[in-house]
Amino acid sequence: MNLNYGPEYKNFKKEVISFCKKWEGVHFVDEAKSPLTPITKVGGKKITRTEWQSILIKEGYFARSIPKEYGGYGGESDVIKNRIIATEFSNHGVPSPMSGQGIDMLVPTLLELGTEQQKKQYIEKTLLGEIIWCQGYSEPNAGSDLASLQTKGELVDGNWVINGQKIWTSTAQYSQMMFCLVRTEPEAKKHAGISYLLIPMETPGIEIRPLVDMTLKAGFNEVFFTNVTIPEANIVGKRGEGWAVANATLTHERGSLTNPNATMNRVNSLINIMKKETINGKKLIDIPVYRDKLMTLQAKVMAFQSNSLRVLSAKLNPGQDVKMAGMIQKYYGTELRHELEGFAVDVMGEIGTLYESSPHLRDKGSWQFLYMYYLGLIIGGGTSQIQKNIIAERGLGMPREPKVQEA
Amino acid sequence: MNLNYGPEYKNFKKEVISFCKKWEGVHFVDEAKSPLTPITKVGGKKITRTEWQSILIKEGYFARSIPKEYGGYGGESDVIKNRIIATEFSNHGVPSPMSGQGIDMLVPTLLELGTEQQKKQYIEKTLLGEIIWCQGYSEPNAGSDLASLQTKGELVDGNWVINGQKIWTSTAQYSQMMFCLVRTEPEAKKHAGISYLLIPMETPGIEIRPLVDMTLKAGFNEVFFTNVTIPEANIVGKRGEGWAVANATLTHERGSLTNPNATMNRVNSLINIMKKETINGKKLIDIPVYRDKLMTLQAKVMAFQSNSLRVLSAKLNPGQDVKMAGMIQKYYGTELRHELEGFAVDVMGEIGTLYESSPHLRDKGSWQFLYMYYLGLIIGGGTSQIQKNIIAERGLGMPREPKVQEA
Amino acid sequence: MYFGLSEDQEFFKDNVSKFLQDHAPLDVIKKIIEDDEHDLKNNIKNGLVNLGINSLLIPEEYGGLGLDLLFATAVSQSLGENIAPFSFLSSYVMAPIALINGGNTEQKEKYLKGILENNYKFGVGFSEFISARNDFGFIFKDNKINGKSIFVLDADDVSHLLLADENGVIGVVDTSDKNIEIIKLTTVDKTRSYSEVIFKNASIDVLENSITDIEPLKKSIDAGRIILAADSLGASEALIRKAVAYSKERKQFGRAIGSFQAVKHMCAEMASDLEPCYSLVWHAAHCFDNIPDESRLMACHAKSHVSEVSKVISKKATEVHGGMGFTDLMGIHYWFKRIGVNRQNLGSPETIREEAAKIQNL
Amino acid sequence: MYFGLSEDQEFFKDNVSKFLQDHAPLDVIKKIIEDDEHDLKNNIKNGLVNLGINSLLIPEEYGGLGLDLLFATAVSQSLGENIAPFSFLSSYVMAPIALINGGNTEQKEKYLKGILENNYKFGVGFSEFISARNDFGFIFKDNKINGKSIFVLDADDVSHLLLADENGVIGVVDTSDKNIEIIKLTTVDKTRSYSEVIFKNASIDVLENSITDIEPLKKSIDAGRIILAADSLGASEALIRKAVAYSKERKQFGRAIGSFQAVKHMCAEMASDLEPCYSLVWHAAHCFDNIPDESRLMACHAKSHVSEVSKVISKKATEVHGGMGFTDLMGIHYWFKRIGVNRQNLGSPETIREEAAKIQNL
Repeated sequence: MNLNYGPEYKNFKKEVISFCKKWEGVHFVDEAKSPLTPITKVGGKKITRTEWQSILIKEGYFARSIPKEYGGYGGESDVIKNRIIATEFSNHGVPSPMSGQGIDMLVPTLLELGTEQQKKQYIEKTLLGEIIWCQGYSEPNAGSDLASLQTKGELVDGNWVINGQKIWTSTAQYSQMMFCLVRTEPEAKKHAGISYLLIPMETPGIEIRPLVDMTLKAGFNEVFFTNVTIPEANIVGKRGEGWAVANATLTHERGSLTNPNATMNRVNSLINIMKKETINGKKLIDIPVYRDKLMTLQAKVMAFQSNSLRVLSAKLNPGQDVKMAGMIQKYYGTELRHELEGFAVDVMGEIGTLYESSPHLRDKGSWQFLYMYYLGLIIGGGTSQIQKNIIAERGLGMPREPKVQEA
Repeated sequence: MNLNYGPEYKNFKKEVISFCKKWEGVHFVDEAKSPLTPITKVGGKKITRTEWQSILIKEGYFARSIPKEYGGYGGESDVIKNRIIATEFSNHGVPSPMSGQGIDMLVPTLLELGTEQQKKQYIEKTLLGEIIWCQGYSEPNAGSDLASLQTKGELVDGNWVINGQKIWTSTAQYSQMMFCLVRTEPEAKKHAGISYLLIPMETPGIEIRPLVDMTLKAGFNEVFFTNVTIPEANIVGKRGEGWAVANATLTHERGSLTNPNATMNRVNSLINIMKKETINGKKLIDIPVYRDKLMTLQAKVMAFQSNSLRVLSAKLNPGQDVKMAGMIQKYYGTELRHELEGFAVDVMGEIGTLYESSPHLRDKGSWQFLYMYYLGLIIGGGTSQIQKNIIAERGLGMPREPKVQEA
Repeated sequence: MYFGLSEDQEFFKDNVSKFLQDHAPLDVIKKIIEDDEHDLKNNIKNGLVNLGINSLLIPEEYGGLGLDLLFATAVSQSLGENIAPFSFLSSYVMAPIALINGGNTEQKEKYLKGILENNYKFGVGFSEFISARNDFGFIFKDNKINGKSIFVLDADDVSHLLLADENGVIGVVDTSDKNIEIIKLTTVDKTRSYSEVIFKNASIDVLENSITDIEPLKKSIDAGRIILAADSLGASEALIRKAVAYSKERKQFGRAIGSFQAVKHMCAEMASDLEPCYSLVWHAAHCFDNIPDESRLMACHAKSHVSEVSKVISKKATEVHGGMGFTDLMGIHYWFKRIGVNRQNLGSPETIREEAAKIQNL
Repeated sequence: MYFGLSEDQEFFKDNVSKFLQDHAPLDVIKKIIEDDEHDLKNNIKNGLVNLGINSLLIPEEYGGLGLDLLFATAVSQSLGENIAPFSFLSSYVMAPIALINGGNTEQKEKYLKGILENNYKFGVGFSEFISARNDFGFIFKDNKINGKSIFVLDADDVSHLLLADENGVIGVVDTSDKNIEIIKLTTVDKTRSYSEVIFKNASIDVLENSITDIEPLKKSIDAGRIILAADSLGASEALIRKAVAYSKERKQFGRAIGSFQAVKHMCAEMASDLEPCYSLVWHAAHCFDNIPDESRLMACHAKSHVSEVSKVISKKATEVHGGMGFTDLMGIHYWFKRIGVNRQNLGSPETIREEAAKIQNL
């Protein structure tokens, strides 16, 4: 066990800190194109988002391991450096590099399976924030069971003609492009017959309808396709192999939904509330039943933090087996966070139920919001039930569900 | 809503009380033949168990609805009278009528499906405690899935010849007879091909081996059959219809495993401990985390008591629909009791882990014992998982598990 | 001996349910909430009042139906089941009970008749008596009230407020008094209204019998808790019904999701947890009506236990609906949120369990 | 940066596991317990001592291996996994740490050497310092001890007892002293021993540095808690492995029960709950060894959290085994019981969480 990062990282950390100090207060001429990019401290230089992305790439603080020819830094991937960057940017209130489904999912996919033409055309612009992507996977009848999707793509005169509907498409309204799973071989069964297509969102025949969720805030959409026509070349991988193309990045998504350090920050915010507020003159923190539950949750979060350090360690030490530790993160993290936010609502009592622009909100109503939002995350991206199947079957090697006789 | 029993029951209650006063302290010459019959206060008359049963039947305090010709009282079943009898006998420490699988399961089965000869031969003796029965259903490979049982019965020269093994046979060592499920049609599938046989335990070829469980106390057995030969007539119902015969009484068994009033008595016993014992000079009852959990459990038990009053009510008011209220009792009651006994162990801390004849036992070590014993009951008689299947499928009308393709 | 709702109670409950299903289906409720449609809301209110819902608990001598709390409990189940955008708790349960037990002859005459004739509506501000948060609180002195109360229930568009000071004395404030300020709060549950009220020397009419006797206040709280428990009970019943129905319809992996054991067991757990709650809530109401000695503890346990059970059900039922459960399309969240706010009203589960222990001298 | 057990630690742990699998399989453990087979028990003890288990934490200057607590934690995982009938906690963890931090030069010389040379074994009685039950307690005065201690750990067949009074002063009692009475207790877990001890003016050797400094005692308790957490961690790991294996083998309704979603999900829940516990326990041990500021809180959370997780796992794993889980045949209950007793030792989860809050000045 060794939790020190080593001397070379000390220097790197110093560099990052001095960069952060230089750029403290930087903010943007243009609005963030995607709501997933949080705006931080204001007061310093005013530049465009794309300029910022470009500076970060030049310094190696973003897109480190992406080849120079595709607009990246062209270095080696380094999880510890990434961690240091994230921590120091956050400490200094300097805006993080953009994230989003284009950067997190589409770029790695193209690097692995895209044509040279696709890499050239999309990667750099995506990194610079000039192309925002949304993901077109789920459909009303294909949620947990993605293989059942029904949106059709027919090849007509050298173009794909797409008809159907997608759902749960976050950021669709801000995006220039969608990477999308479409059934192109209707006679093939299930996983076979699906292709991975790249669709410009300005193509005629696309309609975006916002989908209101229980928080009344977060932005999902339904996207409808009516004879949407795109060039044949807008396919990644071969026709009918879209399932494999998508799966490479699905794995990527599951880990990133929950951050244990952010969860511990919430514990600390809750402690602040509990130290200040009272019931019948008694501080909430001095009410033993609440204190006991708070400690129970703090211990769980600490275990989760340690678990993620172990997952990080395996990235640095190839051969370390942390399969299960990685596999449980989505299930464990979303359930824990939902429980924590819900407990905070309980502790605040009636005040905890206040919402939107009500007077007396605590922390902008984020407790009640996140209590619901994390229920959404428990469901989305592979429900807890699906996660448990995966943990049992792939993690513990338990038998798969036997095949069902066709009715 | 009306929780009064009505005036006729007031008189009945008076009668029962005066009977109890008369017989207070009665005790038995012979040891109870089955450990399921608890011995109570001692000091009054000394009679045999059979004499006591016979007195109770004569008064109508036992076997009320069983016809006189088969040794019963020959009256009408009356759940309220049964309740009054149970309550007053318990209040006065007068020994309850015997119970056990013969009385609770075999007698109703024979009354419904037995031949005249079988009724005459077995019912009265069973009621008088002259025949104790054990149940031969479960087998090592047929637990939740009773239809898979393998013990074989062949008809040879007008006799059933039985070979195989039963497990979880409580009271086998005290029993004169076993009612038993045996596969008599090996070529028939699953439920078909099973017969319900009555086997004298003294028949040569029967071996009983005690089965120690986690409590190291309760008495289960394995019973082995090697060419056990009994007359052809010892069958209830037709050959191959044993499944239906058994199922009539299986339903009967499930309800009776948990008694909410007994559970509330345990809550009260725990409160007594918590009022007396201390940690660092502070009474356990004054430790808010324990008090909160105690109240949580008390509320659950109260809900369970109310639920069982509702089930009782439906017996008196035909047409009242309490299907779900009845169906959940086994699952709800065993889980609740396990939780309660386990909480008591927690409250007592290290003292709660003491066992057997250790010094400093509280309530004879019953908390730790029952904490484990009720885990056994969660598993036995249809595990919680099986109960949930039943509640979902039969209670909520959810689809059955689809048929699996044969491998 | 009969344990359950009577035919009359079932009948009344069914009438309320039928009315709500006809006149207040989900899309109407959404319109009321999203577009602030007062006419639609008033239609519902008037329809329910026409069914006699306002006179349920008012004694016959004042012209009311003189029915008991079990009746009101049955009604509350239906209101929760249908997430009715209607203020039943304060005006038609807690206020009548406080007035019957705490008012003198004139006060009863005046206020009960007002409720009956549909001229008066009440908001209730007992939060500070039950568990005062931070600096909220107020003082009664010389028939004046000063201070502030948070979370006054149903205080939207009412003629009077009922307030309890820390000693359990109940005062009535007329909302036309210029010395009060009502600030609307927004909770996640928009089917009912909650307000903060600031009092600057406003006049109060103190309920005479509540000065020396805390029972009028306590009884009103007991009844309120049972009614809230019934509301969450009804809402949970609806959620289970919806989850089971959806699970039979929705297909994934070539089968109805309700045929998966994981989904079945979630539904079975919900049903098992909820089933004894019916009996507990009815039993509590029956004790309130007939067995006062057991009533307070039963009311506490009914409220806290149903709150815990409903919270779990509101999560599981949403999960069974998958992504659809999270959207506004099926509106599952209305039930989720109603249960969430009921849980905190008139005492959180932890607060109430502590009371339950004290009642038993533990 | 490397988070996990080192190769050396894994190697030592594997050696312990291999030894226990060879020499202390379940049937041997049953014999020791049921028939009180001292020889079999001593074989196990001697074998483990030969592996160096007694000298693990003793500094090199006293001739020990001078290894750190993370090493001992790895060993403890293996002992729990194999429900070893062996007293590791008191003699080889808590006593050395108390002595190293609390003893003066002669005391260290005497007792550490005694442990190393396998002449001394210690029982530990810190229950009264952590949470004194009822009238248990004792007083140190003029190098004499009077009173009684319940739940002295591993006090069977030892040369010395380590006791802490309410001020945190640690005293050593020689068990040959005629003024003490050791009364054996029976818990559900028969793989280790627990005793009540009565002192009537018995002599004590007070650890000199513990008179003015509470750290020696606290460090010993911290270490003990981490080791108990590791023991339950190992026991839980074994239970999950057994449940998964059984579920693949056992058939009901024509399928392996492990193919039923209900069983799969029970196993997945156990695995998900337990997995972060490895990291938490190792992290706690690492902090004990290297980051003292974070150590006490981590030790508390490791002990209480693993206790909670293990309790649930011990129930679910038994359930997955069905009736077989309830019998003595498969012996699942040995793990169930070991976890049950670990939970209460050196502070119940509730007690420890209260301590965790106090450490943070909450």
